[in-house]
Amino acid sequence: MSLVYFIGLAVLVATGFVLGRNRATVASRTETFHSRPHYHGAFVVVSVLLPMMLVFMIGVPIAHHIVETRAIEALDPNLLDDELRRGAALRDIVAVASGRHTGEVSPALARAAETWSSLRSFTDGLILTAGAVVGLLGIAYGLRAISAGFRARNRVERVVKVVLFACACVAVLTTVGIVFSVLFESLRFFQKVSPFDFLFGLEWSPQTAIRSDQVGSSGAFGIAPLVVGTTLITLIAMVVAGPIGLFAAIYLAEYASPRVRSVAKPLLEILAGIPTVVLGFFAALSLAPWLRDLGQGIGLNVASESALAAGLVMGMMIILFVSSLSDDVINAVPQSLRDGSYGMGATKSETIKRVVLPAAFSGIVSAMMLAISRAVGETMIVVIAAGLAANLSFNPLEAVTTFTVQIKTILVGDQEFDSAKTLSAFALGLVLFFFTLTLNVIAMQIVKRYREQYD
Amino acid sequence: MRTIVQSIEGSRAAAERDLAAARAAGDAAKAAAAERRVAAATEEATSLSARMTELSDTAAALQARFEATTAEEPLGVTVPSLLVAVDGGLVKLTRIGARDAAGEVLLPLASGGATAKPGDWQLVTYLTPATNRKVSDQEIAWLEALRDRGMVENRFNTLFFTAGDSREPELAGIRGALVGTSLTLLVTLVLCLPIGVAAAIYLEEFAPKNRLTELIEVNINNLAAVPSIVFGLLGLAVFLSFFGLPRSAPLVGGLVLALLVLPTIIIASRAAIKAVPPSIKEAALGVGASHQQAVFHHVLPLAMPGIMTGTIIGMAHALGETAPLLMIGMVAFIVEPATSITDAATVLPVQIYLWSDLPEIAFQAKTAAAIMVLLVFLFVMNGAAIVLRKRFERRW
Amino acid sequence: MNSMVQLDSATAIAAAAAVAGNPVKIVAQGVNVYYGEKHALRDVDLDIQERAVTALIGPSGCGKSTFLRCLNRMNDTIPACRVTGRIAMDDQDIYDPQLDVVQLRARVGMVFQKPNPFPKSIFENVAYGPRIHGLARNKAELEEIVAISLKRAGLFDEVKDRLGDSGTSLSGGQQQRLCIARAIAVSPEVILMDEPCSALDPIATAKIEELIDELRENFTIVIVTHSMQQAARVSQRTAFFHLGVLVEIGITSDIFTTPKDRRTQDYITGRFG
Amino acid sequence: MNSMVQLDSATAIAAAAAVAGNPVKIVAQGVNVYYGEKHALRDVDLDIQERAVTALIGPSGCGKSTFLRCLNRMNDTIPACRVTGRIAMDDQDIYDPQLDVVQLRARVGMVFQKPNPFPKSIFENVAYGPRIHGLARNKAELEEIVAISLKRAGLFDEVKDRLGDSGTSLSGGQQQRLCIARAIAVSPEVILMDEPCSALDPIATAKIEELIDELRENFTIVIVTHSMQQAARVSQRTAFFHLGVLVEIGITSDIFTTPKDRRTQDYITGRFG
Amino acid sequence: RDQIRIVGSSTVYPFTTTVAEQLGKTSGVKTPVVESTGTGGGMKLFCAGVGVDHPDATNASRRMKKNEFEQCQKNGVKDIIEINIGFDGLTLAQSKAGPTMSLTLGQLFLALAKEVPGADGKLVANPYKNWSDIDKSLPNIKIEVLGPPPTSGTRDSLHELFMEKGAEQIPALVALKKSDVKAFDKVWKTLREDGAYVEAGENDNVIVQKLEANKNAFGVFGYSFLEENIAKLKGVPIDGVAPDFDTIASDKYKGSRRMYVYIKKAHIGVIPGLDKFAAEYVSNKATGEDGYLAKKGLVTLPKNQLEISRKNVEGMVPMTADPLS
Ligand SMILES: Nc1ncnc2c1ncn2[C@@H]1O[C@H](COP(=O)(O)OP(=O)(O)OP(=O)(O)O)[C@@H](O)[C@H]1O
Ligand SMILES: Nc1ncnc2c1ncn2[C@@H]1O[C@H](COP(=O)(O)OP(=O)(O)OP(=O)(O)O)[C@@H](O)[C@H]1O
Ligand SMILES: [Mg+2]
Ligand SMILES: [Mg+2]
Repeated sequence: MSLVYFIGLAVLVATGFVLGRNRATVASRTETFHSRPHYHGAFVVVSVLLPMMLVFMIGVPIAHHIVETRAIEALDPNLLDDELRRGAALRDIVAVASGRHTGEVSPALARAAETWSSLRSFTDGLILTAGAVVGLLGIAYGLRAISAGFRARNRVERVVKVVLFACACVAVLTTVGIVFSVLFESLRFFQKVSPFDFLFGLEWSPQTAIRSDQVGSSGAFGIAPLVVGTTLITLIAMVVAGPIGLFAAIYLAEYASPRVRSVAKPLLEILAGIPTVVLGFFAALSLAPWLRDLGQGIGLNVASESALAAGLVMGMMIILFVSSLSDDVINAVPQSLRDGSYGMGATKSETIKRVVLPAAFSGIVSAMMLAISRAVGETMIVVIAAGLAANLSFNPLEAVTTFTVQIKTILVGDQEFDSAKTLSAFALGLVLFFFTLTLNVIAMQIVKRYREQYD
Repeated sequence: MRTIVQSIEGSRAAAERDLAAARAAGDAAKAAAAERRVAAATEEATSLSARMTELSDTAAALQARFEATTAEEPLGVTVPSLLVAVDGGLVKLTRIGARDAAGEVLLPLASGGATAKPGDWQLVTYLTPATNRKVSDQEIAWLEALRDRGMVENRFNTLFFTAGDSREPELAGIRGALVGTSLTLLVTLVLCLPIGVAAAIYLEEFAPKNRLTELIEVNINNLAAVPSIVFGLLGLAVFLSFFGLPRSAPLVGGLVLALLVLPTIIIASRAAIKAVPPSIKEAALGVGASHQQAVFHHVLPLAMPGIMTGTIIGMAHALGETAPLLMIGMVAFIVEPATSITDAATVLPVQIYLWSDLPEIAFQAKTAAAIMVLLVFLFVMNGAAIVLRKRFERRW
Repeated sequence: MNSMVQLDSATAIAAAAAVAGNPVKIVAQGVNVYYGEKHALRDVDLDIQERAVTALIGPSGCGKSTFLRCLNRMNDTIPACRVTGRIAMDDQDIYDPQLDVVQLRARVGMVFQKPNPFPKSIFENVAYGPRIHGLARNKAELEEIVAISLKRAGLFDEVKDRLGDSGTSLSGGQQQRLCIARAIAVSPEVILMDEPCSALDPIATAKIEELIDELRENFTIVIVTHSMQQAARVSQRTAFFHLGVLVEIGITSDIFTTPKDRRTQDYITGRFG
Repeated sequence: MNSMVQLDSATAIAAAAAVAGNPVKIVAQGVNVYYGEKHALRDVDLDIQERAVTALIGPSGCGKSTFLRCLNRMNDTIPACRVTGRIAMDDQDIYDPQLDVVQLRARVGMVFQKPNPFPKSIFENVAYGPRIHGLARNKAELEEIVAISLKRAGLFDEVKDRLGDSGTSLSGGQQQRLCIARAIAVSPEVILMDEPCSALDPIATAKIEELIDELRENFTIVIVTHSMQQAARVSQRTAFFHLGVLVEIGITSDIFTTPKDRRTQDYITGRFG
Repeated sequence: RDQIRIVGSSTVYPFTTTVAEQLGKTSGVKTPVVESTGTGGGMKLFCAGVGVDHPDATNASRRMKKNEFEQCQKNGVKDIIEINIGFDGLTLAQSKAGPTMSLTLGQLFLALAKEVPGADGKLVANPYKNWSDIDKSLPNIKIEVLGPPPTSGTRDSLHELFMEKGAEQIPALVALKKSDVKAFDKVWKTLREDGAYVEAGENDNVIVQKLEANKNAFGVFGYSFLEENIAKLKGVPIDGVAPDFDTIASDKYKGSRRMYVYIKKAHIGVIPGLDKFAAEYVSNKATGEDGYLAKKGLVTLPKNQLEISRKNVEGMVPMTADPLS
């Protein structure tokens, strides 16, 4: 049915467009039209598409509901309240109705299947007819609207703009969804643990509170070690990725020959796709032991799951965020600005430093912020390489843990219902959310202050 | 060891001298300390010489075993395996004497063991004791026999690409994961590219510049920092619980990943759109193009390289992601490759994650192979995007 | 430097007389423009006659471009820019929220001060306008429009073999002529030209001036120029701006021979600044 | 249009005589320039005298900018561009691979045809050169350099209250003068100016011409202009280009009064094209 | 839905998937989908309700907890069939290249607990840095044990099987248990956090590889990983008993624990093949002594216990809350 409906929809849309355009074309030979014929066509399309989609989206669920209820009623009215059996019964009914059922069919079931298929074909027909009527009305409306003064383009563009706006809202809705999907659980968490302890406590040790029957389950939910750990690892990652990424971008955009660039940039981008699990293994099994041995060689005590190893690998991963995106914005700086600088006798590096980079500043900051965000939000690398030891330490050679590691282990592990520990994952998510929010607000202020609009 | 003992003896002698000196001088404290040192050294020396005797005894015993001509040595599973190839068969030695050896037959002898001539045999040694390996001697024997008959060959494992997952490493294949990945990424791309670009266009070109848009902007940047597993929570809450979409389905996976990479694409696209000089847009407006026409005809094509970069990065990110899929049930053992976006399926990184966690060692090779496949997938995907991007790239 | 302008008085006066009776196409009343804090135009009242060439002159930075950009609401694209007052074209307020600004711009074409070709081929640069307005029914017609526009802008011979090359690879003067070709390709009712000949040699300039003269038959033209000779040669009416104020407007020959305002006189005799 | 150029013969000839004995600063021999396939300059031989103004004239697209950009190797930045032949400054081949092109450009300043201010403040635009070359020992000195440069370019009064505003928010003519101020702020030995007055009104133009005359005392100047009057007014020597070929070079007054080549004559009398 | 869905422990995952695959191959039932969510995560999903939106079975590397059972009841998951499928041994393993060791649980406790009784019997922060600090006979190397994080079911086993029993071997703590059970519980439930015990994440293969790289380190994980990597690793005998198939199956080895699969009775007959799945799981060819699961490293149940599981399945006997803790 859906298939038929959408084929019909496509046909009506196509006809509508052609009719609208042709009629406008013909009419515009004698009169000057406000809008181009294809905009009139597009307007007809819109006036067909919107109502037809609406009919489908409202009609189908209602029809399905009615059909199912009736069919099950025909089988056994008691089933209506039994959610589980109901599903099974429905499957049987559908199977019988579509002739896929193996095994014997009880009369009741046959009757129900009969009800189902007859009702189903009835509602299907109804929806199809309704769709066709609405679609044809839409075409008629769209065609009638065609006149010299009719601002089809403006109408269509308004629809486009609404669509664009809706798309922008998706991101916002996602945020809202995320906040809400962690908010309630977080609130429950804060009923158990005081927000003050949570935000300012110096010790993170959810394992001490793993069981409800356990004593001393308070005081171990201080996020300070996580904040420090996250900051430390992100910092290490950015110390690696910031300069290297930026230099790589500068090299690619300003120094590299087109051939080198066309090879090097994709290669860098491959980095993005290496599963972070794999990178995590690399950090934990290759880099970390190497660092430890190196440390021992020079008399330093390096932990096997040092923040350094995780940070370095993370840095490797996000290099390309910085490099690839920055390369694009640097490339977009008009040549005339470079010429202006070279013409003053500036060296290439001076030109890049003082003219190109400032002009590309806001884009570069965007790239950096994206990289930082990725580093803060990245999970698997740190899970595997950094471990879970919640040390309150700025020493990169020690093991630390991060927000994401804790969230992941708590959510994925063998958690229990409603323990403060399980809930703490949500609170962590919420706090991390505001943590990065602050970071972003600051970054945005910086960009606003230093942005240079070239032309 | 002897020298160590001597040095200890030496230090004890020194300590004793100190002790005597201290006693002579009447320095009680020093004397006590020296006394302790003497005691320690003595104890150490005794324990060491005890150990020495023990070792030399063992050495002597071994020597005796070696030299005894009549004694018999049993060969257990903890010593290297000795196999004798004789008369077309293979015998595993279980006992070895000075003159003869006994063993069990792994491969039957051609003539029932009657006619083997002296010197007409060959000794094969496997240094790793049987306890330390997964393959038994019998299995080795069979393998060797098959190899001799030319029935063992080494060839490319096409099954790996045509089979679904399995718990038997020999049968496990990547097809299910490949199909799942393709479907999931398709859903992701179809959703996140248009939505991301549209959002970027709206924010950069049409949105009134006010607090609200600023808020949206910060919001989007912030989304990029949300841990991916939280997107899984979102998917669980919204798509599975609220909309009732099927668990483990590429559709839901694609939706979640689309939301996950949306910020990346929006941010990259905005930066790219911002970088197009306004004079280009003005030129279009000047000949009577509408704002939307100017954007779609001129700004967007010029911003395309940046948008493609964002898409490449975003899709690569989606390709490598495991954590959010955990919450929506895609981290699962699924044998049959999905045939539609609502079938249960798994994806490559998840397959890697799952295989890497299985005890069978053979799965480690599978894991590595799957990683290679993932990288190839990535190359192909990026390659296509990069070719496209090159067509849009220009400097003005 | 005494009078910097030589007027071929007889022809100029004749031309002015010829257009004197033309109806008014655009009326600006009390126009004020602000760029953020900066008050760039103050209380400008100005009529622009149909099928005539109006020249805007004045020292650099006096607000000529700003005023020009008000006439097709190009200032809308500058976020900091704010316009007050009334500008009406054919008795229709162009700042009316009801008005379709896109249609306005299709009717009021513009050549910008800095040449800004699209980073597309030369052909596509010119073909863009006719395409979006559906002025050509088929490819042949489109090619014709492009060729004619390029010819009128005096660029055709130089680029006819390389219509596929990027518009940005042209020389400065060629880019400027390309932008002119692009603007006239859509045959707008009003053409705003912001120093269209600044990068052109005398011959190319002469060609453009000829074009302007020819266009005047059917179109309304507003031209910003810093060359008073050019203003004298091509325009029937001239407006003199100074520090954001419209000092004087009148028949071109009058402005150059008997200016009413002291500042105008000082400027045209080069005594200024 | 007959002769488009009026020469104040006496002063022009006097000026030309004054520089006649000056040594040659730049020698170009057999210069060919290609943009990919396009052969933009053919076999150009040209001397540029020290402490004199050389004007390059010719129809649009004839290769003036191209030649100018050869003189400080600005063409290096265009990937498709290839230069052959020899150009020497002070007997040093500037296309010598040994040569430091950055130093060359510091000695040979340039004002571009399209104003291209940096998207920085007006002050920073001008201070940029002195900063990178370390011409100012402290802030006060730097401010002085900026102020003087802006004054010489005739822009100071207009922008003195808004030195912190972005250079791109200026009007077209203001941007052009800003670029001139930027170029002279580093006092290069040779200044290349590509149509420096194209967007300027007569008064501003006069100011720039005065500046050029003043700079000539100490510097070597090459100016591209499409205004033959301007060439006549400011230059001592004039070179005429046509279709990528250097047709004629000589004392400005000779070129404008007794051109040797037919094409030159046609061009300056406006019979051309 | 016509496909069985199973969630739960990653420890049981290898076995359940094997059964699922066999079922799919031999019985014509569509191969069940088995998710690896962790025991607790699985319980949460399992107990969320009955109906096609909820899983049919869950794997657990420990027994269902009382509160989980209650949650199930509350959500209408009334009848649950419990199948004990076999044992897993919690093993302490080290690289083959490492020094040979044998530990008592008491020594292990002293090595891992956060607080241990000091000289005067009072609890002090764990002072032991090297194994030889605990007992002279042990080698003089740093204590470094890689083990599961607190969120894993294996960690629960580590506490219950090793730490609690270990604490009970120490006289001072036995005394404490008598006087203050809570304090005692706290002692064995808290592992040290000074780096001697390293939480190494969920992936046991990572621990295996880390042990290979560091011959002085020890790892805690399931027996099947030890068996599979027997070429590189060796198990440390606990209280004199080394972990192997027999010692685990006979409960001689202290680290043996049971694994379970829980099935919703309400789904049997509704979801096609669920009954067959349960039957397959307890069949001789799967969990029997020489069944295919044994080859996968499962330590099978003794005959009589397997019989109980079988009865549970055949009779669809729902579990009760009584034996749960
Ligand atoms: N980047 C480029 N790529 C290809 N061709 C170019 C490029 N720049 C200039 N040309 C061509 O080279 C020729 C000479 O250009 P040039 O810019 O030197 O002209 P010009 O004399 O400065 O003209 P104008 O007075 O219009 O500025 C022109 O035909 C132009 O189209
Ligand atoms: N975007 C802008 N932001 C701020 N100030 C501006 C902007 N554009 C122009 N101005 C200022 O407004 C005034 C008028 O500028 P306008 O461009 O109209 O001058 P003009 O008369 O066209 O000068 P020119 O002949 O030099 O092009 C100038 O002082 C200029 O600096
Ligand atoms: Mg202007
Ligand atoms: Mg030029």
